[in-house]
Amino acid sequence: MYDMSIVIAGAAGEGIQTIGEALTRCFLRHGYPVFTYQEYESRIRGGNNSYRLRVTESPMNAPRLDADILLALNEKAAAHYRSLIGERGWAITGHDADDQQIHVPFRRFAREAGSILYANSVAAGAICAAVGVPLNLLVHVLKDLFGKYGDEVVGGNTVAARSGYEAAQTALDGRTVSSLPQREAHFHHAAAHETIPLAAAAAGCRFISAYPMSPSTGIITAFARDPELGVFVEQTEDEIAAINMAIGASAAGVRAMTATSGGGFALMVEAISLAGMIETPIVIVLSQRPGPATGLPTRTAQEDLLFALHAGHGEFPKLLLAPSDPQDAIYKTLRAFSLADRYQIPVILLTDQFLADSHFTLEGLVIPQVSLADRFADPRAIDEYRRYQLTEDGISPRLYFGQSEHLVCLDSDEHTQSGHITEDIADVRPQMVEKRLEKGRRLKREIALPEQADLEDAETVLIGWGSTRNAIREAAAKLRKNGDRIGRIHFTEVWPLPDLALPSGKRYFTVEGNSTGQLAHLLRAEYGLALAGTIGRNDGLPLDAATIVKELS
Amino acid sequence: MYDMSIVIAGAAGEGIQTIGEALTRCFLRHGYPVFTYQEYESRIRGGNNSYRLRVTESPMNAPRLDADILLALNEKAAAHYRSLIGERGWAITGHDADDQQIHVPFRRFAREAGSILYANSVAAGAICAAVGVPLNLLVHVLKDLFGKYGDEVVGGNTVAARSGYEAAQTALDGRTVSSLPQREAHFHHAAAHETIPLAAAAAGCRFISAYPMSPSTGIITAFARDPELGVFVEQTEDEIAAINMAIGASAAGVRAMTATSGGGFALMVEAISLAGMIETPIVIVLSQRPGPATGLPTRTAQEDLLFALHAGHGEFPKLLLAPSDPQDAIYKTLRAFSLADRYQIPVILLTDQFLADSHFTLEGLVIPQVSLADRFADPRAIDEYRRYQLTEDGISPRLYFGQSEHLVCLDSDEHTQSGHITEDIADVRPQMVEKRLEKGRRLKREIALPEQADLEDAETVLIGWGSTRNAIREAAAKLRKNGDRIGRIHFTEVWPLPDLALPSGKRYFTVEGNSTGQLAHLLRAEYGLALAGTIGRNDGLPLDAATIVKELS
Amino acid sequence: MSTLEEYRSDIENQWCPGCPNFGLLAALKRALVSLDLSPHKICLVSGIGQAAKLPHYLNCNLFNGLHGRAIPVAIGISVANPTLKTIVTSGDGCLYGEGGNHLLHAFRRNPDITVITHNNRIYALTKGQGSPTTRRGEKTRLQFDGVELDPAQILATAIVHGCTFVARGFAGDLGGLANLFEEAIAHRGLSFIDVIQPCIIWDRPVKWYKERAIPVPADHDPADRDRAIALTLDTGDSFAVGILYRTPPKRTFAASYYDRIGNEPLAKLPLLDRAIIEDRLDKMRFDTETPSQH
Amino acid sequence: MSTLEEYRSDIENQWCPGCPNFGLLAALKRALVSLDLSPHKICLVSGIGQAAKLPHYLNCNLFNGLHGRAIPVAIGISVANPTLKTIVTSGDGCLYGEGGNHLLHAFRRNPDITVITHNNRIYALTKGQGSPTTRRGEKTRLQFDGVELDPAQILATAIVHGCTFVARGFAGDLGGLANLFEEAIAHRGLSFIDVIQPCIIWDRPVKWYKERAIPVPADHDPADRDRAIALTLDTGDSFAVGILYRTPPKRTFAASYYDRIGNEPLAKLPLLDRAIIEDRLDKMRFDTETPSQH
Ligand SMILES: Cc1ncc(C[n+]2csc(CCOP(=O)(O)OP(=O)(O)O)c2C)c(N)n1
Ligand SMILES: Cc1ncc(C[n+]2csc(CCOP(=O)(O)OP(=O)(O)O)c2C)c(N)n1
Ligand code: SF4
Ligand code: SF4
Ligand SMILES: [Mg+2]
Ligand SMILES: [Mg+2]
Repeated sequence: MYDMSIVIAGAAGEGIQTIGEALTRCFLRHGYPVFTYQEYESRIRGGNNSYRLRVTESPMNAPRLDADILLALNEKAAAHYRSLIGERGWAITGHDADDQQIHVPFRRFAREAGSILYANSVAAGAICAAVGVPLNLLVHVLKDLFGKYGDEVVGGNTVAARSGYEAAQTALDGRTVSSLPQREAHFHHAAAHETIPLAAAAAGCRFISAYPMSPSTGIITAFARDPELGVFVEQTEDEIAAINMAIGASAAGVRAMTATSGGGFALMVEAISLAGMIETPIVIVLSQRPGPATGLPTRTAQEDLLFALHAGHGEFPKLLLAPSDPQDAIYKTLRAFSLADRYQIPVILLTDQFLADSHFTLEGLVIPQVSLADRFADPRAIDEYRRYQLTEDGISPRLYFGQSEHLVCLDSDEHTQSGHITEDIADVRPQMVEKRLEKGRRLKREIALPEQADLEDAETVLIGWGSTRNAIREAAAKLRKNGDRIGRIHFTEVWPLPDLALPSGKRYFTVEGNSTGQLAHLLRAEYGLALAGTIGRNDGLPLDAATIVKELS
Repeated sequence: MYDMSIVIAGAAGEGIQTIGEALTRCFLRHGYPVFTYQEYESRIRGGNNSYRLRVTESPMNAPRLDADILLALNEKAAAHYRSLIGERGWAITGHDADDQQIHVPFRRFAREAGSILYANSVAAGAICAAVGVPLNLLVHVLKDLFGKYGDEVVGGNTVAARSGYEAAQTALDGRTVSSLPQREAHFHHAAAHETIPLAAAAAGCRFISAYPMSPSTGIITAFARDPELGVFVEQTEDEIAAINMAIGASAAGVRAMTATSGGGFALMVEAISLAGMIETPIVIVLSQRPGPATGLPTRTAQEDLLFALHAGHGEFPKLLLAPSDPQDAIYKTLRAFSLADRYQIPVILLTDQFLADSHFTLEGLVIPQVSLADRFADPRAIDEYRRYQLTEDGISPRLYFGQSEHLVCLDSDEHTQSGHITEDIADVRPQMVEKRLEKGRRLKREIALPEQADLEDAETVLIGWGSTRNAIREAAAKLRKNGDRIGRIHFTEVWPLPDLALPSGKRYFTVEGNSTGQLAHLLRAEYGLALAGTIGRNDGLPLDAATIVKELS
Repeated sequence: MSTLEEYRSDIENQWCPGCPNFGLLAALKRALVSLDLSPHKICLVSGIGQAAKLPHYLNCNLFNGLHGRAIPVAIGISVANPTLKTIVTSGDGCLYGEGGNHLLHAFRRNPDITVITHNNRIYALTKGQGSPTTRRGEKTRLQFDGVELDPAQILATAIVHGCTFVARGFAGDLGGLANLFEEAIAHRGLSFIDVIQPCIIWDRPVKWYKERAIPVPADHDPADRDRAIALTLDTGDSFAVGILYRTPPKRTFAASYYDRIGNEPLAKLPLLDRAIIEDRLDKMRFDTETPSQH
Repeated sequence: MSTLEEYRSDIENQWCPGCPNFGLLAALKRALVSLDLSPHKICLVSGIGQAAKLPHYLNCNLFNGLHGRAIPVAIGISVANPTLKTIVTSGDGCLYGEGGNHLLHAFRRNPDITVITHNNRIYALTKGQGSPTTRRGEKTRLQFDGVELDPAQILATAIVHGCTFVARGFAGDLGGLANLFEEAIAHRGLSFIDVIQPCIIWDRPVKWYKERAIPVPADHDPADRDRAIALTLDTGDSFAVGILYRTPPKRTFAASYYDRIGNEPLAKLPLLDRAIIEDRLDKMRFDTETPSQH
């Protein structure tokens, strides 16, 4: 089966992203799914960054951390990433060549084509030659990408691409690393942090306030970049303002959200408790990165599950969703807004740098139609309005500020049904606690069962959550091929956990991007599940099938 | 067995505290242990507050929520608290009397004694008559309390007390509710939020920065009130500043702490992760109150166990201690500073409003001698200093800023052994993660086993944590007396949990001041313990033996 | 016609009898009635503290949120529903201490809200600690030997940030205060009023303040920044009461967004045109392409 | 004698080649050497951002903490060890955005620290969003149609809060900046320098700033508050560089504590006299008392 891993490595500012995007488009337009992942340092220029493409016959959408082809834009990158190609891969560099390297003088060819700025097209050309993508496809893509800068730029890039292509062909002596016939295909290609804003806008979100923080910044940026989405965007002075402002907007009736990462989320914790108390919906994207503290700001991790779950003082229901890919992120975003409204609770969408920056190839990408009906009570049907009216399911009729002549009173203190501060601990307090907790019980019944695959005959079951789904699926498939009886359970709705009977007599492992086994902790507490162990990762790279397979052997 | 519950009820500003303190001293000086608990509203004047005394033969140090005698300073209080006396108790009021009430015109007698301000002494006198405490003991105590205001005030209060005493005697027609012979005794009488500051000062703490928040404010106030304790006290602009300032001071070598409650703690969460990352000791008192959000600011709860446990993004060790009484609070405070230093971690001391405001009677109160030796490495023995040097136990030699010519580098990013920002994810990151987690594993081995009582023959085991110990103990004793086979386990070191084998075949219940069973969750996750249920409380009052017994029946 | 009666609330007031907070509340109600605003057209936002309980004591929409966080909440509300009059009433500790950063940046944003500080120079609800406006040297229930910091100068900070309505009020002067409130609420953009509200429990008596609350000099030109700053500065011994600084309203926060979407509460907007969503999805779509050979 | 060599760090610098941050770093080193301070006698404190990486690039004690939180950390350090020179270097986003409240209240406290803002008017490390000092109308990677807020006026805020040393520097003028740093570090109490540090990636070119960085007029009296405020105000088109406001040092933070305990780093203090502890425990003790009958 065709499975090509290309790693484009260079310093920040060298343009690996441009090369990566051009190549991605070439493959897609050639009819092949591409999964891309980016790994970069927390700086603006220099350092070791990589843009990784994985091209497969059918969409895999999971990372491979080794490389069949390494394109190194500078010597440091060549040295740093050399080990990825192992014994079988090829490196394309602008410098010295050895048996496993092809030498293409990017910069010289670029200058010859008119500007050093064209070096990336030389490199892209070289890769196309190596993997058997036709040059004219690359030329076409470059026109797409650079057309807006005028003919001269397009022309220069074209010349540059051609010289890179030809030089690589010569160096390869006619061989391509693997030749690739064009196929008919229609793909969508997107990252979760691109689909989440779109889904949010489709869900009627009109307000985002946030403070920049990797890897969440793409979400607020996507709204700001596209005013037609009609979302009011505000960069606040800090994360505390961000969430409180969004909660204010939500109280005034609009679907509102914020997005952040661990440190910023920490600052939002008090307001999450506020949302729980005043029963005001709010959607928070928590895009995880390795901690503690500043940690590795541009890398990925799944270290904040239990932190998010228990975020906020006092007891109140919340919903935690952890999408597995950009399409699932759409579903979860819609679900987040819908359940936040229905239960009048805070909802946390757990993503991570991997999901933020990885582009998946999907056969179709859909955003189901949304309805905003029933978000609020009908004020005309209400006589005396009480924001926290006691009901059987704990859910009170909701009105927003200014919706009608009915007054809406929200109070962070323990409050009466009318929303006024109370010290009535004999009756009101226990009723209100019970009201809030009852919403949580009802919510629990709405939660989807986790994905369960091959459990019947499984001896070993891999349990994951969120963004690791495809890597685990790939690992399980590989192991099954080897004859191992592997099953899979994958959670994308991680709290509350639904009632679930897990078959006994199997070896259960969680697979998580952390070191302490946070999902494992939760499964023990909630299901009394005895676990054989956790396969973790803590170096800031995404979990990949090879690592999982190795850990299980 | 003598067991007298006296509830003094009135509005904020009416002086129930003065009466309560005077009576407490009378009982102590008469040779009887007194446990006092205060319940009050979040306002400065008015409302329904109560000061409760429980006088017993030997120290019980647990609340009774009913009353043998209710002293109501106003009509509202009489109505509000009337149900506490049930069918057997007595009420003393300044208003109408019925069969269960004694009428003592506090205000009139006070005016007759020279000032309305003496009304509280009239009331205290009436209670002394009712419970058989000699008047001259009260007079003596009043002199103690008011001596600083001069003879006239003492005289007035004495006259007032006498008139209250005599009026009650007359009304009681010679009977006392229960007469009380004087005994020889030596007691200490203290609240945990009084012993914690003292223990902290004894432990070498020299720095507290905090922001006022009930029920934690008493801690910073105790330091400020007593400059001889030598602790630098700063009220900061917010809780974020409070903890960061204390961490800065700690990095500069001084034992430092902060204190707060749920909402303020929420704001400290990011810095807790910081302390975990930079491996700088810090002690945080988290004094719990009912949430979510502002909740019931002046009441008690145990709702923040899991929140505290998982506070902070990323993974790092922390220690959670939950003292059960003022003496235990001393031990735990010393332990907090000592283990924070040894493992270079954040330590959270979980108290609550109950513990903050309740005065316990203890037969002796000791603060063991502390040593500050070995807090730091010896700079002379160090050649090249690396703040995060890798060691077998994960603990690096610690120096502080300015201790010597060695430079100390602390970094919230992932860092090298020298404390410099790194992007080395292949080697350094996994080593540093492992280093931090190894400290947690070592720490776990230091944790004391929970108190375990009567487990051998127990059919039912009550498991509690923190401030509920004595209430559970009292409940267990009562049930045992009835022939129930009850055992007890009590945790005061709540994270990490020590290795522990719990006998099977018993019905385990947790008893907690919350609604969701947070300790239960933890015991399931950590010990795989199957629980029969949780006895919770969520109305802001402390757990008491009667409630526990009732819930178990 | 709006009436005082409409604003009457039957929630039990938890303030201390005689507290000047009552005067502030009365002045606010009077201003609202005088502006002919109905209760459902206003939203009061507060944090936590004695002052922050105010919204419960008049009949209105209210958001009694977290200590220190009234400002961002109010901004969110005012953006989401610009047809409401959004008014913040909270304490000096809440707005200048815990919430100081939000106020600073609110001056920059200029949202169309009114901010009223009950400045009692103390943390009253937590029983008497120094607040950011407590005078240096003043003894409190936490600063037993006297506060050792200089008071915050938030009025001056508002002025240097170009806030277009900056005033000081005195809770002991019901009529004057009602007038100030009325002008502030009518002003477009952020209007800011620091009200001297003596706390009769933890602070000096009202009388002490009454003697020192001096009207802004008649000749003061409210556009004179230097003079205005000088008038704001709290020397601790006399307080200029009135409008200290006022310039014509400037562009309010979110104006350009409303220019785009029209002047409706966001909750009333229909769902986004589905065609825009489909268009964006299409931009993520890639079909096989066989470029013509050349 | 302290030397530049002592301050050399072999940590790889992550800043962009050509960034004026290098000039700022060089000026700081020069000032430290000129003050004859040894590396172990200073402690650099920063938050998170490009600017905040500075402490790694010279040999010194350092605390590279959380985004926005350098100020309280520095205050804690300076109180705990007053023999250190504690210097904050961080970005405009860090100090004026996330950390705005701490700076505001630091002006009130007057701790003996120096605060240096690398003011590049942008969030550089997070790739080009507007910062509190970005000019209105400036387009950024988040404010695509231009920033719609007025810039924060922190220098003026410092002045109205009585900060005794307020200066503006320019990272393109190494000599001048080194002199400013030297004076600031030598000044007792909080000294505050906002350094114009153009970001050559996300902001305008250095040249644009160079043309607009104008020395403070020679006749400026640094004690003239009104004039100083006028000089701080960022019109967007020219920047007065130099000492804008300076008054004699005033009582520094924690001074009264040091008056009590002596001038030692707190870590060197012995344990509290045991007698005090025992005395306090005794005060909690109650023995039976039989009052004499009278
Ligand atoms: C995060 C947080 N910190 C602290 C508190 C405790 N707290 C409640 S009110 C208050 C002070 C209120 O002072 P101010 O705002 O001046 O109002 P006042 O009571 O004086 O009217 C504080 C510190 C809190 N509720 N939340
Ligand atoms: C709590 C928190 N929020 C957000 C971030 C992300 N963050 C890192 S640097 C930065 C901006 C830095 O801007 P500035 O302080 O001006 O420094 P510069 O990079 O411009 O030098 C932000 C928002 C963070 N690390 N922590
Ligand atoms: S405590 Fe002070 S501010 Fe609060 S209500 Fe009482 S008098 Fe007024
Ligand atoms: S991003 Fe800007 S501020 Fe940061 S190092 Fe590069 S040029 Fe300097
Ligand atoms: Mg106040
Ligand atoms: Mg900046």
